[in-house]
Amino acid sequence: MSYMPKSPWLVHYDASSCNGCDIEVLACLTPLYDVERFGILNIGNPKHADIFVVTGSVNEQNKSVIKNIYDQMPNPKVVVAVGACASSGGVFRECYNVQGGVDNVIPVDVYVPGCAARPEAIIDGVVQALGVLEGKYKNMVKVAK
Amino acid sequence: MGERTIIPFGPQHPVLPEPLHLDLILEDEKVVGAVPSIGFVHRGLEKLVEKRDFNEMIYVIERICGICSFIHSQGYAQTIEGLMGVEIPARVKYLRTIWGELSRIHSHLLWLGLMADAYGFESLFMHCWRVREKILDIFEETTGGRVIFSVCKVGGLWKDIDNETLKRIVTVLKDVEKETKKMADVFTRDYTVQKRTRGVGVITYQEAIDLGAVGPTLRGSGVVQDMRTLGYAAYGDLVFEPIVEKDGDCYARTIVRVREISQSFDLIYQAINKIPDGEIDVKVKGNPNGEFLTRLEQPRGQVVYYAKGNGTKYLDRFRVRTPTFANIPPLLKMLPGADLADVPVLALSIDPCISCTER
Amino acid sequence: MAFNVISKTVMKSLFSKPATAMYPVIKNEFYPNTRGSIEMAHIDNCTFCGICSKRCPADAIAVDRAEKRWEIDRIRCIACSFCVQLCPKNCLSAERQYTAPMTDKSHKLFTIYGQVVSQEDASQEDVSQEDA
Amino acid sequence: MTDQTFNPVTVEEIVDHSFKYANDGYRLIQIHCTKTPEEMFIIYTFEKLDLSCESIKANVQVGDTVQSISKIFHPAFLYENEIHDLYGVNFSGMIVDFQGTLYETAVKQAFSITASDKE
Amino acid sequence: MNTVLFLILFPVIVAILLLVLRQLAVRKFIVVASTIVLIVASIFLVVQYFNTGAVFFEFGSYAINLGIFIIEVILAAIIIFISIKHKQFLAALLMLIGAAATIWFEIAHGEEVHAANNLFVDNLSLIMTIIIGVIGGLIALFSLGYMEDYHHHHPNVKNRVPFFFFIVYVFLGAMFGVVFANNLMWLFFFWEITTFCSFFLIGYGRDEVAIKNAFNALKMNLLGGLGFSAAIIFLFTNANTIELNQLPGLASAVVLLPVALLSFAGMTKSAQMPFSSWLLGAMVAPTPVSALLHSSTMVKAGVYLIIRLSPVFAFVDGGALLGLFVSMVGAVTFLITAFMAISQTDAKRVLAYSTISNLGLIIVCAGIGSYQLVWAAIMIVIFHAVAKALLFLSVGTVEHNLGDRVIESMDGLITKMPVVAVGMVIGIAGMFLAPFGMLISKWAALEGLVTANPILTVFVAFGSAATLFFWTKWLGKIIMIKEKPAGFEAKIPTSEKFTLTTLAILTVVACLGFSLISKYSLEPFIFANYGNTYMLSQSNVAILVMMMAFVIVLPLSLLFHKDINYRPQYLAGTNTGEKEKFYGSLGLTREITLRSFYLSNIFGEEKLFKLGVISSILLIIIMFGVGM
Amino acid sequence: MSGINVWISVVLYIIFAPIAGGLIAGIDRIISARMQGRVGPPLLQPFYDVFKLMAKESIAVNRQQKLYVFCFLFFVIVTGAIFFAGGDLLLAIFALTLASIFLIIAAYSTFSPYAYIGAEREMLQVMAYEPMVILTVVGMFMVTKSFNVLDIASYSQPLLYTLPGIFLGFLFILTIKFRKSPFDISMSHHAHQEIVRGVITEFSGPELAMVEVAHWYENVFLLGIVCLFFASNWIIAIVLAIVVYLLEIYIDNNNSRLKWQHTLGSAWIVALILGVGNIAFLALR
Repeated sequence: MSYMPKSPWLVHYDASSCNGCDIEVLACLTPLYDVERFGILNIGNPKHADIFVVTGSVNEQNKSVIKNIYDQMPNPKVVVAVGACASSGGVFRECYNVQGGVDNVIPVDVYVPGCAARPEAIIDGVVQALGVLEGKYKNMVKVAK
Repeated sequence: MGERTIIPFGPQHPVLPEPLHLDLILEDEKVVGAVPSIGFVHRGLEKLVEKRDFNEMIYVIERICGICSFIHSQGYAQTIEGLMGVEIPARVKYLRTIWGELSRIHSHLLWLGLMADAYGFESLFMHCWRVREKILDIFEETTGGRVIFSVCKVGGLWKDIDNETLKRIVTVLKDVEKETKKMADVFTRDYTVQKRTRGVGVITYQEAIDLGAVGPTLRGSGVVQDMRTLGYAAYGDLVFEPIVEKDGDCYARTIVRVREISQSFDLIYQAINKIPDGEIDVKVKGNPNGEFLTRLEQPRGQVVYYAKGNGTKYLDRFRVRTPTFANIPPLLKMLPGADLADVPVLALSIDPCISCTER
Repeated sequence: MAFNVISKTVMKSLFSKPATAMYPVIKNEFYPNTRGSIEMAHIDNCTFCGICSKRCPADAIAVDRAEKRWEIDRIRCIACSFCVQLCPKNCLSAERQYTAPMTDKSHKLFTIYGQVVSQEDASQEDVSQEDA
Repeated sequence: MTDQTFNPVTVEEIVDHSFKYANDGYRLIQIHCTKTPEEMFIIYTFEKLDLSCESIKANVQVGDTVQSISKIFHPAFLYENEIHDLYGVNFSGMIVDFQGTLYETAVKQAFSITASDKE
Repeated sequence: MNTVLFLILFPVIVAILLLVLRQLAVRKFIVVASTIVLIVASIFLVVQYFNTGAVFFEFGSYAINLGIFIIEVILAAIIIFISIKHKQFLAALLMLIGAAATIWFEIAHGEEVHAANNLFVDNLSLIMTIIIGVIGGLIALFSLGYMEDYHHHHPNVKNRVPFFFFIVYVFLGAMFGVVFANNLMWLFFFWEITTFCSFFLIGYGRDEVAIKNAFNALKMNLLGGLGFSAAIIFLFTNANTIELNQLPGLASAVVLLPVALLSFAGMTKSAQMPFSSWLLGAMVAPTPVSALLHSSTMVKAGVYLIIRLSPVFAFVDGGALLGLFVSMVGAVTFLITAFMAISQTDAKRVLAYSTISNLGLIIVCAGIGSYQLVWAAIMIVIFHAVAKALLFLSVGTVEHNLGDRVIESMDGLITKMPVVAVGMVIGIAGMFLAPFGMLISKWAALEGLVTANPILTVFVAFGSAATLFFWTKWLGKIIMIKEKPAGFEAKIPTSEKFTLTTLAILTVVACLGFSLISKYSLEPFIFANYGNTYMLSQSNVAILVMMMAFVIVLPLSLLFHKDINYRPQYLAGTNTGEKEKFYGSLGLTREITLRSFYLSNIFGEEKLFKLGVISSILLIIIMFGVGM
Repeated sequence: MSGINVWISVVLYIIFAPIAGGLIAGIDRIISARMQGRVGPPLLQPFYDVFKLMAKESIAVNRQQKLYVFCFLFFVIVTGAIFFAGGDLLLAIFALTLASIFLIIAAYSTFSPYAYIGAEREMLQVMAYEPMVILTVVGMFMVTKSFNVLDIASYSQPLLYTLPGIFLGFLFILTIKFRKSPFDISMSHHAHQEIVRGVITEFSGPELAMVEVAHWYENVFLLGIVCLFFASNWIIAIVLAIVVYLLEIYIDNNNSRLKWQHTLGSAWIVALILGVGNIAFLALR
């Protein structure tokens, strides 16, 4: 077993979210949910992060930002789309400036539904992402060999 | 070359949970210029009124912002009710007030936490958010959602809070109030906190008015203005005074919010004492027609709603002028001359809600 | 002006039990009001009138009258409970449990013949969770 | 309440009215546009510190140039830039001109009267 | 003895040749040849005398003294004439007083004055010889290419290159004279010549600023010169000696005042605090001048003199107190100029301030005069000379390629001009980093100061912190990896390239070989003069050399380990995809630009300068008080 | 100490310092979490982090930065090795300065705005604590008449009695060195900072692991200096180090982050009053 799933560091980006999911992501860090129990840190810098947590849907202006952040993360990396907006565009899907879920720009590994997604759901989602991360790591090692 | 440092501050930045971008032009660590750019959250949801009828629209409107979600739905409902001339039951008004004030407490506590985080006070941040969770519990118990309530509708409410629960809420709140006092103490008295907030980002009385500041940003500069004094919802029946601080710096704005939290507790107690029994909704007939403007007080300040109906179930136009939008000019005024380390503190001192601003 | 004002709170926290809810070791109790995933509780009552589908703010529900099919896009659903409140037959319900995260975008399908998971590649976990 | 009065004015008069409001101790609380399928209006709302509030309303067309009031009311520049980006109404003499980059949208001037509206 | 004479006279002959033969090719040949000759002669001298201890030469006659006197009077007349022409009456007055004193002394006592030994050589002289010969020679070589470029870049400055070289070589001769003279009259003569040389060189550009600064330098140095001649007159009238080596043996009543006066002269020459402005002003001169006069050699004359006086501070009754105040002036200068260097953007001003600062530290050490501190002082002289010359010359080269010498423009120098940049990195590292030379000296200085006077360590502690700040800041600018602008091609003349490389190698060699320098040259000298010597602990030397080796070897690893995935800088997600660019507000695409911290509201010149001037003037007054 | 013993202690240091440093970091994180009302990570979390970072892809802005980061780690180890081998304390301090310079240069070389500001701030920090560090060594020398760690450690009387001012001053700058609030201006262990991650913004994967490990070494070295103040009884010395570290955690959780002006100003004032005061007292005694 690798240490990948034991120390997942997050980078969170708010892509046109309504703040509902954002504050729930932040709430995960705070005493009641305290994800640091699993070694999860909100590291804030893509270059240090393993898991990219996106809330909110993609629009014209933040498309390139999401792409940049994703590109700057070192492999192996996993994307978790938190909330209905990030997963599919949610209630704003039909707004003229919304281009749907994050999967239009970068590959998404785990979708966390809900509006706003509950902290429990986010924790579940990240835990699921850890499995994906481990898989990707094994793959990376295999390719390297 | 290299005459000045130019830093892209945001949109992805750990200290700003929201995507606000500033081109900061620095000399040493002094900000000599700040050029903002927004639009990272612009969804164009006001345009959705053409696709969603006025009843469904409330679910979109309350997702303008996840922090003051309830007040947005309240404002929307109030605007449409005003447009259609619907008189809502008294109990609805009181319940909206209670939820509104709870939202304010939740929002201010959240803000206090973020503010503490902005100047690197990790433990204060954690404790503020720990206290806040209890308010969220009340929300979940009464509305079913932690941050987005989906409880308001045009013409009333979906859910009632029975009087038993209301009493229980009071006891919980008394507890929260005590905890909040401890936090408030840190914000008002702690040396390092004061070092970071006192004299930072001063907006004078006149500047606050001229730059169009609203809410705690305005009241922190000594201007008495609180939309709740208009007496919408149940505020006409409740006793309160707008909270004003004179200094106009980040400290004053913090104190305004700290004191508003205790004011909100008081308002909730008053409302729970006075709440009448009765229906929680009225039947809404017909379709909106004409135009209507509503002003409300959000945790962040004055919010202006405007609706224009055309006699169909689809509105012509719904428009929200959110408090952060009005507070951006004061923010731009504060930034030059501050230190880079002050930038997040200043940005937070107006309690920015970018998703409100850009809709 | 004072130093270490928060000291008391901090020291108290240090020596008392943390506020953490220990999720997922201890599952949370949700309130009766909690709006979780929208489920078709009584498919037998459903007349497939389509009100829920038409009024859904997020367009998450699809109803097929002919095939007697009620389908919800979990990922789009904003759990506002508007459909639950509108349903003339009261056959929809908001569960107290939120929808579980997923690695693909699986719909959930209900037909008069019982509930089925629609998409071919729906993960095994989802099925097992539904069973449980 | 005076909240709901929307005094009709012409585009040219906007600046004069703004001056008047400024001298009467009003401050600007919002500018926005609204439209019906045929017409567009620009609405300015002013408010006093005693919370009394008045609005003026002028008829505009896409591509019209309106004189900016940002020199009278500083915060007006944000609203004006917003309207420029979303409605395609031009403003002259804004103190800060974002040149149409305040919102970078997929559809330009999405709120203005479009071809489909006219049909 | 012949070598000594040769070293003094040869440059003068070359100087005259260069003035007469004005063809470029001839000049090139003469300069190259004379550099080689100088270096060889210096080394030869070292080989000749490094094991002999101090050797004194009687050499001299009344005719020579008279000759010196006549030259002095002529020079004084020229200076007075120029001063009056430029309406600089204060300078003229100072010169007049100085000349009058000299003439009076010559007439009144001229025949009685007799020095047993006019010249001498010891290990300190040898070290100075090497510095002057090798570094001075290299700087002359550097000037060949540089001065051509200089006139290319400054078309409105009249081309007076032959005159420039004339002065440079006269100056070298005078410097040799300073370090070999035992007769204070002779020393004073050479001393004054260096003053005049610097005056002419600073004024080389002949524009308003240059002339003003030249006169500023002249005035301050003449003031110091007055102190010098007063010291000579006092010494002769009271103790009947004018020999440097006899000073420590004199009674405290007669020696303290002249020593205070001589220290004062040394301070003006070394641009210590109240006089620091002349060195800053001197930065208008062409870069080799800055390097030669104002960092490596001439200003060293001042500290050289004070080091020579240090036995007086150490052994004469009451000398310790006098020395303490001399040290205090140095300490204040060290601290305040190090602070002021933080707020400077101009590379040469930073170098100038750092020079003054280091000289201050030398004076701190020399003023206390314990064997350990003198060891440290001389070590600083050595390392400082090499590294600073390297830095000054590099800045000159960079200036010609980038168009200015502002530190901010040196962003990514390592990608633009790798060779020069590496040289500068070595120079900067040499100035303050751990395994390099300066730090060893600072270490010894600290150790010595703790035992001598712990309060002075406070100055060193704070001053070093400031030093660290401004050097690292600059180092960072040079070392950052930035895209090379399209079409940028560095042009470095061969003579410059050669000089820079040699100096860089010298710096490294000096750092690697510091224990050898200490063992074979310094320790005998210190032992001879102080009866005790400072030795580095062998294990520490081993560790230092090891660290040094790693610092040199580790960068070689860059040649390996090539499989790296490059990602652009973190720019909060606004990267455009192009390198070093991001989407800014208002729809603009911006480039990353970075500016260092200068903290001018804390360390600004205007704030600190006054403080420094006032405190140092007070200290100097007290110093004279102690001397009397 | 004979030659072989020196080498043994160096090897022991190189092996056990990171283990101790990692454990200290783990305990730090747990206690901090508890102070914030949270449960906090497992004790071994810092090790998990480092092992994970080692396994990550190695990305960089340029090649040189890796070299500088390695030099940082290397010279931090050298610092500790000199110290625990009983070598010259002043030399150790200079080696540590060299190491910090390498970290700063690494940040500079990336040409990234955030790392750059971080580097400048780190330099300000170095400038802030350097005088006090030197004064600490000077004070130790004044009492024990030696710069040698071994001699200082074997001094008969605890240094704390004669150097109380220096000790307090050193505690003060330890807050800067441990990167704790209120002085974590250049790089905070907490993620939310206006300059993102400051100096280490551009390092990732194995490089970041190196920085992390270097910090462990550094912390052990610094605590080693704390121990020197009570070296005559090593049990008390270790207890002292633990108390000092707990105190730093406590301070970290009780203060907000101050600005560089305050950092520089307060550190220098402390050095001037406590450090210089103590030295002056010793000198006059």
